[in-house]
Amino acid sequence: MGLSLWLPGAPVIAALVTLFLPTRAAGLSRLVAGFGFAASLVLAVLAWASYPGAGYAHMNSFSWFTLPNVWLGHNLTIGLSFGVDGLSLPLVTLTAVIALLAVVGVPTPAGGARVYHFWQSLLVAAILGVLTALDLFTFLVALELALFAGFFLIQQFGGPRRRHAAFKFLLYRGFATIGVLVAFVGLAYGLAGLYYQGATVASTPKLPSSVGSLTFSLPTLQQDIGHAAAVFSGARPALFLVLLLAVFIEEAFVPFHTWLPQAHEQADTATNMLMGGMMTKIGAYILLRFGVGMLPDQVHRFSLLLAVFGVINILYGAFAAWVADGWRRLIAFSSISHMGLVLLGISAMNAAGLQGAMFMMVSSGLLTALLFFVSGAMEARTGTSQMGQLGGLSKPMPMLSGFLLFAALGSLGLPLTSGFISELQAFLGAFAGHPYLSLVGALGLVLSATYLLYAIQKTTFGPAVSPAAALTDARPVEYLPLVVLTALVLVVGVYPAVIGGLFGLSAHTLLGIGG
Amino acid sequence: MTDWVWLVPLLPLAGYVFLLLSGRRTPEAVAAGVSVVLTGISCVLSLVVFFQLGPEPAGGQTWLFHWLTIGSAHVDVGISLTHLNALMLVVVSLVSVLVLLFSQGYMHGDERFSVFYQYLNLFVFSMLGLVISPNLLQLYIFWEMVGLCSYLLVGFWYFKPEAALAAKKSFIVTRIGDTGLFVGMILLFLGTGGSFDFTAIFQAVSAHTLHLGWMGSQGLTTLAALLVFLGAVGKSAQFPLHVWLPDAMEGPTPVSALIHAATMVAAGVYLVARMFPLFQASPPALTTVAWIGGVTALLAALIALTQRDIKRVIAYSTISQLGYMMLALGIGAYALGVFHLFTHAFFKALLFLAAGSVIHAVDTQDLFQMGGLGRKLPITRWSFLAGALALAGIFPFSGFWSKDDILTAAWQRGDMALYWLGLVAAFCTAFYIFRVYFLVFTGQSRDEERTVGAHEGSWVMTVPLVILAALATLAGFVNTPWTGHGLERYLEHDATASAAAATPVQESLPLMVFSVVVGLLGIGLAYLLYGRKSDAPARLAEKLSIPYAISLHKFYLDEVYYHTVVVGGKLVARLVRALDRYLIDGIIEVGARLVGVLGLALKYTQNGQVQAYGVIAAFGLVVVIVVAVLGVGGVL
Amino acid sequence: MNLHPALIAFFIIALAILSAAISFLTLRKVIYMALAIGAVFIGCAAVYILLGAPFVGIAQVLIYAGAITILIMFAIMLTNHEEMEPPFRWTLRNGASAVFCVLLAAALLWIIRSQAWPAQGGTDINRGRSNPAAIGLELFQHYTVAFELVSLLLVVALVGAVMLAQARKEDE
Amino acid sequence: MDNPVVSVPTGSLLGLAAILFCIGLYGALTKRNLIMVLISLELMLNAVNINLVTFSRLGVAPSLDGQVFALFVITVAAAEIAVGLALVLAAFRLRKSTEVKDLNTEKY
Repeated sequence: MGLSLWLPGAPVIAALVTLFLPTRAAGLSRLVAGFGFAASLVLAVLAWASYPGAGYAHMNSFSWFTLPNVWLGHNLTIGLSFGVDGLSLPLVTLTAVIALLAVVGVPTPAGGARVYHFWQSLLVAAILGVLTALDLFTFLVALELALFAGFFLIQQFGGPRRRHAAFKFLLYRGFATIGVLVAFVGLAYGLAGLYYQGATVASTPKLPSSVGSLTFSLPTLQQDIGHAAAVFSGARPALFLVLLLAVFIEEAFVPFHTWLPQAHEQADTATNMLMGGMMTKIGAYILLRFGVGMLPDQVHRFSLLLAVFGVINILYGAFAAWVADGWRRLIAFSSISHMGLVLLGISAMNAAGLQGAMFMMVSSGLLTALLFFVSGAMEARTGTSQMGQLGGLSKPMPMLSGFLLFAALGSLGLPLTSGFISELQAFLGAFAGHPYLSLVGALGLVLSATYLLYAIQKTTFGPAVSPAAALTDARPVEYLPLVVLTALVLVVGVYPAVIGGLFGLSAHTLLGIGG
Repeated sequence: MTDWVWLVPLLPLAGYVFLLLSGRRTPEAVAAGVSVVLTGISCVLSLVVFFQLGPEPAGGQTWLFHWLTIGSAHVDVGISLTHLNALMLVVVSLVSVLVLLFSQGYMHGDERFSVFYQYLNLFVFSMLGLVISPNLLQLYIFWEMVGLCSYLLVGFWYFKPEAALAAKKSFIVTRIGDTGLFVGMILLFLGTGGSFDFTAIFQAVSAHTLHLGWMGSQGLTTLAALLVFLGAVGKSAQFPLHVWLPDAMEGPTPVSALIHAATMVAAGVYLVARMFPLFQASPPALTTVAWIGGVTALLAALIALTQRDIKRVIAYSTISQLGYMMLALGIGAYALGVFHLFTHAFFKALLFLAAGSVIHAVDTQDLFQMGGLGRKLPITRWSFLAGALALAGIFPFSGFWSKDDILTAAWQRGDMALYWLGLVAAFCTAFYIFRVYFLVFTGQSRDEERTVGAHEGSWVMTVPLVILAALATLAGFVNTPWTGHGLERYLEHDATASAAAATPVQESLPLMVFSVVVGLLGIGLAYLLYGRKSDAPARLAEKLSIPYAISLHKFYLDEVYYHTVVVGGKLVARLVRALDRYLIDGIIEVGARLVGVLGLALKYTQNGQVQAYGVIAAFGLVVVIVVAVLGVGGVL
Repeated sequence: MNLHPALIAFFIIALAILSAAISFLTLRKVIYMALAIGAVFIGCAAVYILLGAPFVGIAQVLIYAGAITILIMFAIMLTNHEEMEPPFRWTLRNGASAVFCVLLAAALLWIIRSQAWPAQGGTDINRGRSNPAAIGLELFQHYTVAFELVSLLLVVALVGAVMLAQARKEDE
Repeated sequence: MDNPVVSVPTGSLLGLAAILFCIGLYGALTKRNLIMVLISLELMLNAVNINLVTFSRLGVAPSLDGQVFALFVITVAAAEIAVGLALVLAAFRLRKSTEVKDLNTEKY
């Protein structure tokens, strides 16, 4: 009996408990949510510590019902199953960390603490569910849950234009979910159909008997697809492109990105941390898990497309961030820029590139969360995140400014932060695959320095704009997220082998299936 | 003792951590004391290491630790000790400890005093870490750390808008070069089949096994060398990326001293020296290095002629001198480039600290508000004079030996164009530095209010000046014909550089005399124009108004860059924003509106009459049944 | 085809049902319509009995012809019992409904005609018991849960109907 | 009761049910009085019941299930008509009308 179920399970329980709390006790729901996230974190650490080193571990499976004779005589069992592997473990831990820090460090927005923490817990549970799902059905359920939890968080607790942003979020990501669904069902049915074909047409190669039953189970599908690489070729490009489209929307890649800056502009700080920290990494996770993991030949085939879009995203995000007038928008676009590099790294389809992409997911998650936290704290004090109205904040709040600078430096890829090691590996991979495109992409290094330092200079440097008397530096409780996130960024940057081992293994596993 | 070399960078790091933890309320004496003592120990250690390494013929030692596995390649970090590294350790730690001492007086009373020391310690640590890196990746890591520290220190007075701008500019401009180095590093890694190690890279280069799928050995070598050199150009403020360095003068003066003498800008020259076998393998790259160096030397010297800010003059002199070093490396005179780096570190630190002492006394940086300070600041005056003579290349000061060797090498190799570039630059150098000297220390005060209360700082400020003055005067003797070209020999032991140092320069007396005469001519001209009270400079400026304006406005490079790169970049960014807002989001919004309009239209079918809905449902039922009956799908 | 008495009876009953149903459609006074529908219910009961399902037939008489018809009458009396259905007019909806219903009937009848149905039901579905006894056993052995649920449903409907029909204070 | 062979053809029974169903449907779609609409629904339910009872005797696999289902349908229909008429009464009290077209609160 594994513990993976309880990774998303603990926040779900917390969410249910918040429903039964008395309305008056506002602080209580925060406590409950915090406990839920803390439990997930503890479990994640336990799972990591006892991870055997390869393959899926700590698995749970529950079958719910079986649909008999769905298609070509196959039965389909629907159920939930959870598990972790080297790719998901660091991401799971990161999610739990960010969630815990967000609930501890950020004040609950007005409008009903109970409802807020209910949706927040569900969002975290959904993200954890996506990361731990070992079954396409589970995966989709979690993805949908994340969609709705995010929608309600933005729609009820966001800024003045929250409805618009929330519906955009819902529609875009809703389409992405449909794409994922189509691709998944196509994969599962395609393999099952292959079995049928193999059984009836003598000319097709004989497949192992385990191959081709209609199943949604991820490990089985991965195994099957390895055997079936040569046969099931007709539908593969179409499936991959559908999946890719979903990933692009999910990941807010240009030109499907406009929902992200708007959502970030409207959402509250804690939601921004979760959304920027982990939710926008789900797309890359899908691409790694299902694109590279199941359709590696298609990733090879569309490698150039991925690389081109990666470079476009790096540059587009950087340029858009340069002229962003507020921190929220800037961080959103810098995250898009980061994810462009992830795409570029994946497109190379070599160990370094994949490893770099994984590192970048973690790094971008940490740094985006930190940036949102600091800029959110500043916004709470000054009342604005528009750079034109800020200035000289180093004087009244040196600590917050210092952390903002640190986060910016990490984000622009300064060595000894996680940003650098991610960029390095991603580019190492990318240059091996697409040297000329990567050269263009490397311009992003200069641009990221430009827009981040420009923003820093406008915000914290220079003479003070707003009256300093009312502005206070970080409160004690706010140091926890600041210090923990900073420490994690440094740990990954200074000694990357802490996650490098697992990620390296995952990269090799993914490539092993491909090759 | 060489086993203890890892302590050299770690001691300043310990200082940094200590100050970080003790907070900004740390007493000044504690902050400065701890830093000076720790770096002092580092300095002593590096001296010991330097001398212990001397007699060993083979290249030094390396200690490695596993850091990360990328793909199938293992990346290590560690410490590598070569003769070049040992020399750099000495230079860096020696200058640093003096600057740290000097800062205690200069920064006295600043409310972020301990933060300043914190950054300085980090700066020293980064530079020391850089010079003992065993591989390109570690070098790059510290390289960027150095850049970060310079950003923090140049922007130390962040509340001044100019300082904030200068800090940003320094980071971004060097970042352009860094990106080149980054790409070069990646290409070398891929080309060698997965190693950042200097030795592995040099082996691959010399064996012509450096290759990528899309590029052969020779092409890749040149490309990588040029990209690496781009990094050096950014860091060492070579043309065309030199524009950040003068602006970096907005930082506190000790920082300028540190940046210009020992840490930041020296990194670029060190990088080219460290990667010298790579450059040697590619003649086009070497030629590029030489010419960039020569052009920079002259260009910066010409700009320095007319600047009004004392620190900017010295800053341009740094750029010019760095140009000499690059020139030396470019013509293959590896040891001479390093030699000039060595001497320059001392006399440039001296000039900056002396300038700092002057600024500290009169609280202005404008040359034309000073004057006659020689009597009030005697120690500063004489030490500045020593530095100026060294810079001007007057026998027997240190600068003479190193600069003259470079010019001689250029002459003897037949690079006449480079020789003349260097010589003209030398003339300008002598002129502009003595223009500063005469304007500051001789004649009458031009602004009595400022200069009347001027006095020397405390011993912490004067002692470093005296020590550096001695070094600036004598440091050249480590590599003279009489001392048997000691430094060249020392560096010859380096396995990596032995080929480079194989052809020592033969000093020729006529050339020596000629260059000294040129230097003296420059000094004489400066005396004629500025040494006496006259209106000659103004008349001359009027007569040569166009060249004067070009020099004063730094060849308009800042303006050119601003109107091309910055404005162009912003234009693209605005374009992206417009694209984002009107095209991409516009299409989406229009699509959403269309759906909305369609919904509005369909709304009118909802007339609230249940039976109307029923009719439609009945129609659907009939259709379904008819379809089923007709056998489509074979349900019935 | 020999005319079995049961067959004759069926045709008479069917004729009665259909004519009652048609008159339900054509009559204009609501109270007459309610009476017509009572006739349809009784006719259906007769069909059930003819088919050897006396229990269902009796239940039909009791519940439909008895309770429901009376209930409907009450409802009519409590509302606009004077109301008349307006004369038939060829509105779009009426026309479309008529066309679709005729089409549907035609389609269904065509399907029914085109199938070969099992001719005779010879099996003893009551398994030797009387029909009410057999149904009782079936209900309490096989369909216990459903039965209980239906009883629950009835209670809920009862309470709900009372609640809904109750005159509210603010209405008065 | 023993099992006399049913001599009524299945098709006739089904035809009766089909016609009854269509009459009910037509009534439900065109009657203006709410109560009459409810009655039309009952007609349709009765048509279904005839089918159920028919197939319980004359189906491919005859069994009592059809009759039991018919009973359930009758029961549910009773519940439905009770609630439905209560609703009609409530609506009448509010609107002073039992016409279907007046209950258009869901109009756009």
